[in-house]
Amino acid sequence: SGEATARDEGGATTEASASNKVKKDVYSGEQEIKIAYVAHDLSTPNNQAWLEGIQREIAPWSDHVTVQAFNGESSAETQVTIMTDIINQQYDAIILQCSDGTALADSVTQAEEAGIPVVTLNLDCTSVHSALVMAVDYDAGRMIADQIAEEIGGKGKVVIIEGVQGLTRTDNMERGFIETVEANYPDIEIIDKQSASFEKETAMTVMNSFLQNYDQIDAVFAINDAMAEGAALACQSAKKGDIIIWGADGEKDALEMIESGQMTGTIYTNSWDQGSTAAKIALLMTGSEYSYSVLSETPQVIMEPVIATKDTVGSISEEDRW
Amino acid sequence: MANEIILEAKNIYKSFSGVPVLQDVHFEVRKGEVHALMGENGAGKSTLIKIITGVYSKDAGSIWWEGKEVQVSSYADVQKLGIACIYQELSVEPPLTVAQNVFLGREPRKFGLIDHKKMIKDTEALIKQYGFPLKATDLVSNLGIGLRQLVEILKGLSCDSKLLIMDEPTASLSGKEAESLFGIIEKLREKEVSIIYISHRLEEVYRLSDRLTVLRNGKNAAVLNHDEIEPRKVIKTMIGKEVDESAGSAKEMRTNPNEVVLDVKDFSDDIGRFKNVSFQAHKGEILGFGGLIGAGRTELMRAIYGIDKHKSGTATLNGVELKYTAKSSIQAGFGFVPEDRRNQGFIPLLSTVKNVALTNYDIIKASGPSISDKDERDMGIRAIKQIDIRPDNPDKEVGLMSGGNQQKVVLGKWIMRDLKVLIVDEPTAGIDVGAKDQIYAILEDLAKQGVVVILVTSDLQELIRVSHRILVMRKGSIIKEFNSGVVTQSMVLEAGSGIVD
Amino acid sequence: MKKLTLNQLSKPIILVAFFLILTILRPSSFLSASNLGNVLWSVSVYGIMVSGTIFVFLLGGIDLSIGSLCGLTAVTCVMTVRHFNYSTTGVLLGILLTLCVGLLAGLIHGVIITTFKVPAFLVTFATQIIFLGLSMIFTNNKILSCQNPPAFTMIGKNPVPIILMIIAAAISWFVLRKTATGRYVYAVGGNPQAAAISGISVTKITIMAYMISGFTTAIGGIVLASMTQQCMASTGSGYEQFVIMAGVIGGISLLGGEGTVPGAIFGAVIIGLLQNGLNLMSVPSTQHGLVRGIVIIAAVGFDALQRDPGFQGWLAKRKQASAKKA
Amino acid sequence: MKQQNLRRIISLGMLLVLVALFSALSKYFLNPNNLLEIIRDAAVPGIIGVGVTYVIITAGIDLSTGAEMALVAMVMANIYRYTLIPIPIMILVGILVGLLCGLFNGIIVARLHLPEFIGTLATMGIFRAITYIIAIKENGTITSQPMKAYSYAILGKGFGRIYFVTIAFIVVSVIGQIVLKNTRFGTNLYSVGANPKAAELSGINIAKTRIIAYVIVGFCAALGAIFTTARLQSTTALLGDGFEFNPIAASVIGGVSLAGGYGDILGTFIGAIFMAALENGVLKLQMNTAYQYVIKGCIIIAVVIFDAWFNSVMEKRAQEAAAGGKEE
Ligand SMILES: Nc1ncnc2c1ncn2[C@@H]1O[C@H](COP(=O)(O)OP(=O)(O)OP(=O)(O)O)[C@@H](O)[C@H]1O
Ligand SMILES: Nc1ncnc2c1ncn2[C@@H]1O[C@H](COP(=O)(O)OP(=O)(O)OP(=O)(O)O)[C@@H](O)[C@H]1O
Ligand SMILES: [Mg+2]
Ligand SMILES: [Mg+2]
Repeated sequence: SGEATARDEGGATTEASASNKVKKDVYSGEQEIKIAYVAHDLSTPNNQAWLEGIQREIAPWSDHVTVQAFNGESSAETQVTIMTDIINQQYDAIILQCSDGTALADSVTQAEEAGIPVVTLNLDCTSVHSALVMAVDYDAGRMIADQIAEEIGGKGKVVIIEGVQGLTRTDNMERGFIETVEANYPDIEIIDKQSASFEKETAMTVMNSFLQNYDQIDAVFAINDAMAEGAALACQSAKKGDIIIWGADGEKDALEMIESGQMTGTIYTNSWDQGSTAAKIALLMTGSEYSYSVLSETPQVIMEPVIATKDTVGSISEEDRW
Repeated sequence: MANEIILEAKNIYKSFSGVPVLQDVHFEVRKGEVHALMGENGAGKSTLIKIITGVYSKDAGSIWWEGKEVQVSSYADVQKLGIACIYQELSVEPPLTVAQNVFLGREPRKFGLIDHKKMIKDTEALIKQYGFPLKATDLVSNLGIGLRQLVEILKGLSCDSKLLIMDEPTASLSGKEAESLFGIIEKLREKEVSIIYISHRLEEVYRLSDRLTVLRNGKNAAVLNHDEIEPRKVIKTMIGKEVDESAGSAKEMRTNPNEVVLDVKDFSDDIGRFKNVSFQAHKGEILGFGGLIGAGRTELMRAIYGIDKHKSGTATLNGVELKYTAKSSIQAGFGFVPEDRRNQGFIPLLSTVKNVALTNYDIIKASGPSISDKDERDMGIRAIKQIDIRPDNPDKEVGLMSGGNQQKVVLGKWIMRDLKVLIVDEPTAGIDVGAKDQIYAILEDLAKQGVVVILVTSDLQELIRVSHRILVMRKGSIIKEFNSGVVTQSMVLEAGSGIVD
Repeated sequence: MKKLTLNQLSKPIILVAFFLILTILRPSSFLSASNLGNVLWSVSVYGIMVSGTIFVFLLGGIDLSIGSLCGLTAVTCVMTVRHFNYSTTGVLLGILLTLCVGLLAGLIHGVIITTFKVPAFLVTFATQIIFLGLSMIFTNNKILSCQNPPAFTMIGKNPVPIILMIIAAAISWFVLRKTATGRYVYAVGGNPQAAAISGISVTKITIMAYMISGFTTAIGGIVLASMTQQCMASTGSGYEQFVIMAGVIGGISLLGGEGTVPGAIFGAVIIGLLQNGLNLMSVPSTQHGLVRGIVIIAAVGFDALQRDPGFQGWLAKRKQASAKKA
Repeated sequence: MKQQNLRRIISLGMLLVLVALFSALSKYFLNPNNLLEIIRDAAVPGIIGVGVTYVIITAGIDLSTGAEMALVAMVMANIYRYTLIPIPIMILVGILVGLLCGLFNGIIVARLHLPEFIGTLATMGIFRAITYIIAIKENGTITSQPMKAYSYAILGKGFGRIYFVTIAFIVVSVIGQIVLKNTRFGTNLYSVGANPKAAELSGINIAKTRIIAYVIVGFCAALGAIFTTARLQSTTALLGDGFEFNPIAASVIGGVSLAGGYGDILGTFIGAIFMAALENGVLKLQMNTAYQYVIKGCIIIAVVIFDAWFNSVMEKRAQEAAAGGKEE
């Protein structure tokens, strides 16, 4: 709104024009390079896959390039504290997943000002920085909506199992899904949505009560694979195997369940690849003289998603499953 | 003496979950008199006091103060009227210092902040005035129960009130401290302060009180004037039967010729609360321990029994050295009644049955791991009968019972066992004369059966009346033994104070 | 002879009220057998865990580590099963090993707490972090799935978890209600000094309580792993809160000495019903906290008021007043 | 008194040992900038810890502080976004919300007699849910609300590395300690926690004391919310999620007994810094996060054990002195 902009004009975040960024020689092995990976929540498989992708990328130079992972514990406050510490420790590059893009904006700018390039991974931040590597989120939601519509013939009842609210990526995905359904498929009704906090066992409980409550459910969209798996298990034990179940992320287990027909589909992103890409860019930025100050907006690298269904899942090779 | 009535409680009714405790009770106090309130354990004395001081709400009745009816709903209200109370359950705050406790809720302030200097100075002045062995800056958590009682008394005295209520102030005090308290009471009487005095130590009551109200089963039994206060009559109105209360001023001591059962040699702890203590107890003997507060008797007994550690020395039972853990001592035939019943004696949330059964699951019948509820209950009921615990409801939470009955429960669990040695520390603190007599009878009975009874008590009358032989401790050592000839209270008192010929 | 007071009746009243409200609001779905089965199924892990952790609560202790221990034991179990190639022997060994891990964790808690006389809160707060770290090390932050053998997956399928909960609760009830050990637990919780004087080894009872807590947590971990046919580092996170909540709703005092197993199970079931009701009525998940909070305040407040002497006095006065009027 | 002081010195000593340990392990630990950052990290849990210490001294607990922070922040964010109310007034409203949250807790615990643990767990859910209801939404999804106005964001900064939040931490702690030790209210907290019956018999209004303690927590949580969101220059509905254990851990590490009656703000102050130093140091160990967790847990246990051992030695000394020095 107008007022908000008026207030923000005197913003404390001064867009610095200069950065004391120094070029480092990354590949010669003469200089130690330290990369920090600030995860959203390191104890999840997705984050681990990204970390492993990063590690794979730097493996050839592991004698002088190191990566240190930090756990953001799903909290912007924790991430901001960690960012301050990383800047103090003079890391050479940061790969970051912002739990809250606005909250981390200041920290990211500080890092860039200190000459540390920041590459965000999937979870972007609102201030300009070196690069963003992302899997599509809004579009992924849209694609899933189209898929489900096709499978149920453009007509029917759908439930959504949500994660924890307030996270950009999943919120966007859900928005993409809902807006597509509302705009394009008037005969599809989203009859209910409930959170299962990204957890499999909670998703089973939530799905069970959906099944109790509604005689007819044609499709389920769970915002991550763990919850989709939970929903699938619940449908199985309620002998309602014909319900269409979609997840998102493309975890190994989910892909297997798609192969065996327990789940219908998911949006697969190669998280290892994503991690490697982020690391590649981070190293590139470290080795270049460019600083973020020449950028007017954050450059983006978009990772194409793969729609994995029973038909296509075979094309995702075993070594690409994380 | 003015005859003006300062406090009057009229037609007071009170019941707890349907059980009537006070019925149509009437009670009045005149200005400047010491008015004793007497009655058996559970007669309702403390409840009446708590109603007068606004702690409990009354079911019916009215309270009049200086001629006007007053509504009191909290102790704070009562304080404003000029009433102070020393409750039976110690109401001190362990984490605070003596000074903080004494001035709790009334701290002197300067610029809105507590004036610690003044508070400590004033407390020191009070302590000095009354000659209590306390320091204003002592943390109460470091004080023994007797000293805590003194803190409580100090708190009551510091209020400058028109009416001072004392509910068993001397229960944990030794003769010396009790004496100084009596002196204080005399002085207050001269200053026209009225005092309600509750005690089960009859000689105190005879000595101090101007008038006396007796409660029996929650009803008024009698109000006696000074000249009517006569021991036999009081006891008879109180408990409905006659008890010989005069015994205990002097008695002939003797050494028991039986074999030695308990032999303690050179017992010391590492910080000097007791030092090189040696004594022997013979089969069937009641061995009394006298001394002032802080003499170390409690600590010695706890160490022998095995709750506290000792550093050197041995204790043997029939020639076998103890293992110094409570469990092994119990197995060897020990029983132990601690002095601090509220903190160490019983489990407040559990019923009489379960409290009594606690030490006795080795003798309660069981089928497999499952104990017999019936047997457990029978034991509880037996204890209730045997030592007359009231109310005789075996399921009543002990925490809700009257002080004296709680003490009976603590004693009860040991009496159910086969004992070789029973250590009792202040066994009758807060117990009424009738019940006291019963407890003495039980102790004597146990002794007759060959049990060694070790009696630690600050009640000199009790010490002399019950003991066969008396050891007096002072500063952690045994300073005097009375094993023959006639012993009087003053002889024990002198020995305890360090006057030994 | 025993008179039932309002106090004793408050729990059944709350339960019946719940049933009535949900039945009226969602007549078709709520009362169906499969829905009730699902409710019990979803609380069975809490029920199993609280059956053991109640020992710790009764002593006035607390065990914050049970959530992450549940995760660690789930990881232990799944890893063993996978190590033995999803064989039934692997399942047996896995269960055995997992129970040992639970007992060991409890032993460590108990020994540290009793030997050094340190607050249980801090010790279990620290081990909570340690157990999570260990789970992360063992799983390398990956999902370890385990969909075989049937001997394993069957543990999490209805009605096995419910039966396990009933067994755990029954054993726990028996120990606490019928054995001398149970009496000792209440005694130590009610007044440790008096218990010690009565010859009860406070140390032994305390260590035992934490071991039992670890043991049931391990069972909970196994069941949870089997229910979800997988485990990961974050498995079981936050369970400690639900277990404590179940206990306290069920009338356990965290100060020790007060509480019963049926009460705790009642608390777990209430949590399940509440969750179920919220889902059935499609209350948005962000507002579950609001409804849950209000219900807890109403239910526990009702229960607590029953025991409040001030309130009892007020009630008595009201009765008197109305008697006078009549 | 002396015993207490000595114990403080020992806890400070343990803090120094921790600092020495991390300094030896990482060259980035022992520099003034990092140490100042540590105090900054300690500040928010420390400020809230002041209130929480009061509550714990009364034998209570408050699990709703994280949710209180979120609610306070979200109310302010709404004012920020939809009105032209000046920042200082917005902050005052935020503090008022904190006070009201605390009052609500206090009433539930002290008047409705809910056990503290469950009562504040319930309000934690309630506050968080209200936060979600009033959360700023765009196209139906909750978004994070920027609060970048200079006059607000400045609160997240300071004079160089002497941050305002650090100053507030020290000021609140000093005032907190003075109130605890030198006012009737402070003494009342101890008496309510140690022996509520006795407190009542001394004419202390227990319910009032407890309610005020919870209100103070609400105030501290509001301060915490203000400084946190000023630093983040934004807020979300998830703010402070899981944060409630940090102030509790700080006080308990600092020697406040969960059973009530013992402890003070100085201890909490040291405890908060200790926890912050631990978090900060472990991050610098260049090891896998999982191992960091294990090490963090082990250090806490080691410190707690040492503290308990030392305390028992001191207690024995005190008893010895009492036994040796007693007269009559
Ligand atoms: N809070 C309570 N709840 C239930 N019953 C109570 C409560 N307080 C006292 N009683 C009962 O009221 C009766 C009177 O108790 P009270 O403490 O007034 O006796 P007392 O005359 O002071 O006895 P004692 O000499 O042993 O102290 C007892 O039977 C006791 O069990
Ligand atoms: N005058 C005093 N000054 C300081 N501490 C004291 C004093 N008197 C007693 N104490 C404390 O109390 C402890 C022993 O007191 P306690 O009352 O238990 O002894 P006791 O001989 O068992 O007396 P009694 O059983 O008659 O109360 C001492 O070790 C000491 O710590
Ligand atoms: Mg009494
Ligand atoms: Mg003694």
